[in-house]
Amino acid sequence: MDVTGERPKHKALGLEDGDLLRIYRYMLLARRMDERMWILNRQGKAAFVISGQGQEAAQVGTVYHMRPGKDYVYPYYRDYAVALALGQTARDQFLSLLAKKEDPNSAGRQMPGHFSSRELNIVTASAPVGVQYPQAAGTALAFKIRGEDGVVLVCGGEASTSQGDWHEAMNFAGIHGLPMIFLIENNDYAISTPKTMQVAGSIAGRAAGYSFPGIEVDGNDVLAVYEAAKGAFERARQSEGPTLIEAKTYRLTAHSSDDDDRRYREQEEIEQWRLKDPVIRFERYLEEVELLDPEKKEEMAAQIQAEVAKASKYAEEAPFADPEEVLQGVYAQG
Amino acid sequence: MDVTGERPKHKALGLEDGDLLRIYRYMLLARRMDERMWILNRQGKAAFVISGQGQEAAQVGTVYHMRPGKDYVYPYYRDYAVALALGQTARDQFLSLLAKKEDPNSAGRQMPGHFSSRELNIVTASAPVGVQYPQAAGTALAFKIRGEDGVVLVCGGEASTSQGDWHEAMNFAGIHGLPMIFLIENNDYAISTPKTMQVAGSIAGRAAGYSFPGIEVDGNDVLAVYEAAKGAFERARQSEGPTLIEAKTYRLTAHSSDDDDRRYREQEEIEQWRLKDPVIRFERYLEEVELLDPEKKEEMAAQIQAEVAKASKYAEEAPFADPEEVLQGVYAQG
Amino acid sequence: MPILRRSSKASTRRARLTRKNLLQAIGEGLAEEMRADDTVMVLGEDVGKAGGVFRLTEGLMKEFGPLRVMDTSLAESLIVGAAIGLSVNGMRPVAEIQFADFIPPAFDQIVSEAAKFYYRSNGAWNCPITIRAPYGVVHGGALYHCQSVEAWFCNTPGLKVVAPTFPADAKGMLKSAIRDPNPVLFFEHKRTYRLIKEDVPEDDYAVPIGKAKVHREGTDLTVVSYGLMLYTVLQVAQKLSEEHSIEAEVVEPRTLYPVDKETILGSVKQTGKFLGVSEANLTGSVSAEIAAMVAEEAFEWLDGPVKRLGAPDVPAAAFAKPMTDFFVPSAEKIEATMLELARY
Amino acid sequence: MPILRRSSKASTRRARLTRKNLLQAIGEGLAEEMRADDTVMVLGEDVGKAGGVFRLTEGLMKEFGPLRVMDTSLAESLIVGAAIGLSVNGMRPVAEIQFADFIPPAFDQIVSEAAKFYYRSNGAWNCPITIRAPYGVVHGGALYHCQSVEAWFCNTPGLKVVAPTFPADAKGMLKSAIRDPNPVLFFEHKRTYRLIKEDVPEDDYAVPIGKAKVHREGTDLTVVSYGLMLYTVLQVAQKLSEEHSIEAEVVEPRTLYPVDKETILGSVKQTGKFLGVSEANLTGSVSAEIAAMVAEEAFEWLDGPVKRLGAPDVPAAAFAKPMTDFFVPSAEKIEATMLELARY
Ligand SMILES: Cc1ncc(C[n+]2csc(CCOP(=O)(O)OP(=O)(O)O)c2C)c(N)n1
Ligand SMILES: Cc1ncc(C[n+]2csc(CCOP(=O)(O)OP(=O)(O)O)c2C)c(N)n1
Ligand SMILES: [Mg+2]
Ligand SMILES: [Mg+2]
Repeated sequence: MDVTGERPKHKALGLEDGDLLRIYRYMLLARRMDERMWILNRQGKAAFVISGQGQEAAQVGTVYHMRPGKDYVYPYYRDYAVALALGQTARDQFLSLLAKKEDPNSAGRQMPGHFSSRELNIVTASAPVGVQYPQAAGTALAFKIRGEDGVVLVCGGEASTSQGDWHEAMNFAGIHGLPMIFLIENNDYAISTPKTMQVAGSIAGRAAGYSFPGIEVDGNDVLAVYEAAKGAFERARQSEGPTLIEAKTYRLTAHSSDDDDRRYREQEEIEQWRLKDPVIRFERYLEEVELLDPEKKEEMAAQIQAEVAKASKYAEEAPFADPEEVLQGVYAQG
Repeated sequence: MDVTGERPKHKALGLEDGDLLRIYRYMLLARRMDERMWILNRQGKAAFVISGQGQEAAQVGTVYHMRPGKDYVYPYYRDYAVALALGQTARDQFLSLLAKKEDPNSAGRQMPGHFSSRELNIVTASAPVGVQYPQAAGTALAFKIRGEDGVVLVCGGEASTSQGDWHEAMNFAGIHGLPMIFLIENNDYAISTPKTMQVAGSIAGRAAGYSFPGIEVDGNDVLAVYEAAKGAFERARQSEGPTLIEAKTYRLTAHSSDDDDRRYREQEEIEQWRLKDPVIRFERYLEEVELLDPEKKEEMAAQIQAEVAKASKYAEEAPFADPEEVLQGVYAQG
Repeated sequence: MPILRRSSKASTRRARLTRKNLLQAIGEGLAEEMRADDTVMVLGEDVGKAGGVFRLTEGLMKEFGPLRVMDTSLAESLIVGAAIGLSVNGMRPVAEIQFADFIPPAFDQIVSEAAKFYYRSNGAWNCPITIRAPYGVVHGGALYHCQSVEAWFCNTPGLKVVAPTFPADAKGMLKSAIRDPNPVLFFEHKRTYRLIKEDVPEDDYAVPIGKAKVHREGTDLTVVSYGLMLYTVLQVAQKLSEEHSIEAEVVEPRTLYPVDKETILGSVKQTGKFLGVSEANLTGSVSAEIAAMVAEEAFEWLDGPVKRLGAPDVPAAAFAKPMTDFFVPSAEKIEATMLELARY
Repeated sequence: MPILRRSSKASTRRARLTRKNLLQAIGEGLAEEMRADDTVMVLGEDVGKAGGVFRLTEGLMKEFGPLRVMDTSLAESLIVGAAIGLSVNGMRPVAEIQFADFIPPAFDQIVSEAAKFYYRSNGAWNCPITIRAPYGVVHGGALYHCQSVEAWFCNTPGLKVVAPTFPADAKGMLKSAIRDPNPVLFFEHKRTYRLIKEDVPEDDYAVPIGKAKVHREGTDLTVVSYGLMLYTVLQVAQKLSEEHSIEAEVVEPRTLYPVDKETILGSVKQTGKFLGVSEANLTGSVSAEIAAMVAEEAFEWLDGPVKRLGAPDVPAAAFAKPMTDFFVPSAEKIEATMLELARY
């Protein structure tokens, strides 16, 4: 993410200074909120945490192209920064984390990270890995049938590509040239299983076999992701078909609060990846292009810290749904 | 299939004259038997026919490399020539066609074309399209675990690659370098659905995405198929991993006796493909290399005709299983 | 072939009637819904140019084009998953699974996804899809073109499972299914496609999901059945009436999940006897739930054991005709059981 | 926590006993079978280096290497399909599905394939595989880590479905499952992994598939239950005995399909009352089949309606603890129902 040539990279990509600060804000908010989730877990307040740390660049770099409420997204359980960049709040996520009635994703029914918003076209996310892909293809097909220029983004980890559903959707998207983007956040692990035991060959390399482009991108470089996604969204909006983006990144935390990753990976490996932390890398870029100085950084950090603290407090104090509400809403009426 | 260079192609491939005549015999037997099945259907004797016509070269060219009873095969419902080349007989197939008790595949339980032989390591075939692939991967894995040099051949139509199971097995085979061969008999149609609506991109081209070779071969040229399969079997036996072979061919009959293909394809298209009939093409090759003259041809035709007639008659006269046998053999004992 | 049926009040009110078989009635219902609502569409294997392997969707692609009548790739999970995705983006898809035996690849999309969208999102998202699937024994169908798989889906809250038997009901219930905001599995007994004919209203009507139908009133026993078996049961009931003056009340659930308890219990409370007949493997079939429900909630009214008839617990019908015929509960067996129960 | 159980004759004969929880007992059974038979192997997600998400397979990869204890890719259909293929080529695979909720992608391989290999090949091929799957409600598990999915598989001839509750049974039944020439689905209630402890024999033994177990004899009613609910039922039965002198006979099916009719019918014929209790969604659950069977075959012995308790018909337990607790049948509710039925 060097500032090369005559003008800084982001200008070449058509990003204004304000965009950069917004992007930074989403990434930082996601990170700080995520860290707070683990604290709540250690305090015994949150039963379960699943984390997006390390994947903020891949997420924000892609989703920044979306028109919330028009385009559709099928996120997966690490996509906190996707949800935030689309318009959900930190408070929403804490409400979900603590399974409170006000949780907009599911009113305390689903685990945290299972995003849902009708207004923002975030389609209710699931736990079974891979099921989102055929659904996303269907949603994209609806746009094509009606001749609209909507785009569907569908996200998953590298292990989700091992499921048949991924392939069936890739094939269908290729056949019909659907306006959709497959974002694979390849973070090297599926719980304990390393990518060498998960993926034969290259994920990005597979797109060619379905007759559409596959792009491998440094998933820790938010501008590189933004650039890859830019082309993909343009293609989709111009009815040129799907694109696969494989964002190479790393899962900085354990799989979840139930997991002890010392069983299967070395501390050293994690430390190496911490040096490529996407939030810190983007900070450095912002400093280089003089959009961030120590003062401004401090100010934003404080702002976000306050926002996170307030959101967390709100959620902690919010009530649970009544136990009997577990019985409600099985069938839609009308 | 030209006789080019100094010596005829088959010599270069290490095939003796006897091999060629055996190969021809399997192909011709499969064809004549198949034609007879349709006659039995029109006579009201066979309730259902599913056919391998047009795919004999793809089948025999591949399976001729196998060691029956050592290597395993997962055939699909058009693989009559596979079964015959491995050691099943025309009588076996007619018994199956007419659902007789003696049917070695299933004793009248399954539809014809659902091959099974414990002795020949033909694993009991199924109707749901695509299920054979993960199973074949497991069978290949057993060879790898035990350090044996067995090879597994798994076959399917081009539409079977649309199922998630195909992909899951391709990925697993790639990860573990399994000794197996995926033979895709791409005959342009899945019932009425043309390959353009079935397959995005190239099937053979997809293998690279799983880190192993994919070969596209003229499926109507038995020597070309033999050659492609030769390399594949050698790789497998030398623990060098899987190979995908896409044999481009054509379904010369309707999908089955229940299908009327005039609804979805032109007679002219079929006629064009008849010109490339793999049996006739191989006959021409045999004539060129002077292994077949009109007399010999006549003789073999008569032999096969007699064999088919006898087998058919035997099966027609064979008894059904007792109706109550439908109740037997649900659970294995011991 | 035509058999006696009580004409319901609703159908006497209807104006123009045309004789139709089950296949025609369903195909027509589909076409009418597509004409009335641009968002209704069909997707599945061979549904387009070929008009489906049973020719139920014949003509639809011509009328509505290849996007609203889409030949999909051979991938059932994709078919149902895409239907879900279409439905959340404004469409009302009717997905066809070529044979019910081939639903399993789509099982996850049906039970984990479609059934749970509404509940898990606390009502934000719903999933108005219809999944049509031909089921049941047909000669020559063998193990994988004959199964009755409905029980797989009758333990999954959020789903609706229907299996109408007669043409007019089927047409009206297909319309209800398409208009329903929930996922509906729509089972059609393939052997009855051309076998069962009746007068079907020409004008627009809908038959509600969730209501059973009393085909024949009686006092001696209640028989609950659907599909080809219902057809046989009605013939046997007529025979028992004529030959033995035994009057069976015959109830068709029409909706298998959630089932219309009220109608079934009401009937059993009058007759005191219950027999469930279906073509599914007996153990663990839908008849089990209905029988258990009856034995729990109408226990005091029962004058005999709850009885069930079904296929034996072997994988499925065979390719050989004699074995297939042995597999399906026969009219003789049904008659004997009804007689025995009535006389209990 | 430890609860009263009749020690069976078999276990009194056994020599060395060690106190184990369910997780340990199953893990040990697996390791012993692997030591005794080179063809026994394990495959699944995270079963190797990590020893499984519940740590049940901990240590196995170290002992048996990465081929016999294989971390697979995330693909349940592949896992079961590969197990099938391994089994026809001389291996005895034990496939792990990380959570029973994630069986659906493998549904086809289980019900269409493994269950039908033997039958469809007229006995030429069989499919000796074991599929382990943790099921049942656990706090924090929410919709997709809590389901009781056993009913999906109890209408499929060719399969065996077992769900032992107590450590000694589980160990012995796992051995039977691995040695069985048929496919066996092996359900383990995840909430009881560390909750239930008992003395487990150290020496080699097997507990047969297909036999129910009477945990407690009684004369007033028969309760059939399994998993965490059985644990609760046994506690309630003890309480009812002490406080009301009501003696419940408590039967654990252990094998859910095909079920041990004889033991259950024998019990109900003595007590005249039947209650089925499980954690599954009530409608269409395994209790339906058992209740229907009882109401059919022990009708004359029944002194009251067959009763069932289960989870309400909503998709699954929630993430929020209060909702989850409301979802699972409570001890109070079980007690009230048992009392009511005993006094009927
Ligand atoms: C069908 C299915 N099988 C298993 C699981 C259990 N599980 C949850 S996450 C996970 C690993 C996913 O890895 P990946 O797709 O790489 O995403 P990551 O967690 O690394 O972001 C597994 C095995 C599941 N949720 N769904
Ligand atoms: C899972 C499943 N879905 C649908 C079918 C019905 N069906 C049988 S064959 C077939 C087409 C298969 O096409 P292809 O794989 O190209 O093989 P071909 O018949 O052309 O040789 C279909 C849709 C099936 N058998 N299994
Ligand atoms: Mg990952
Ligand atoms: Mg084909």
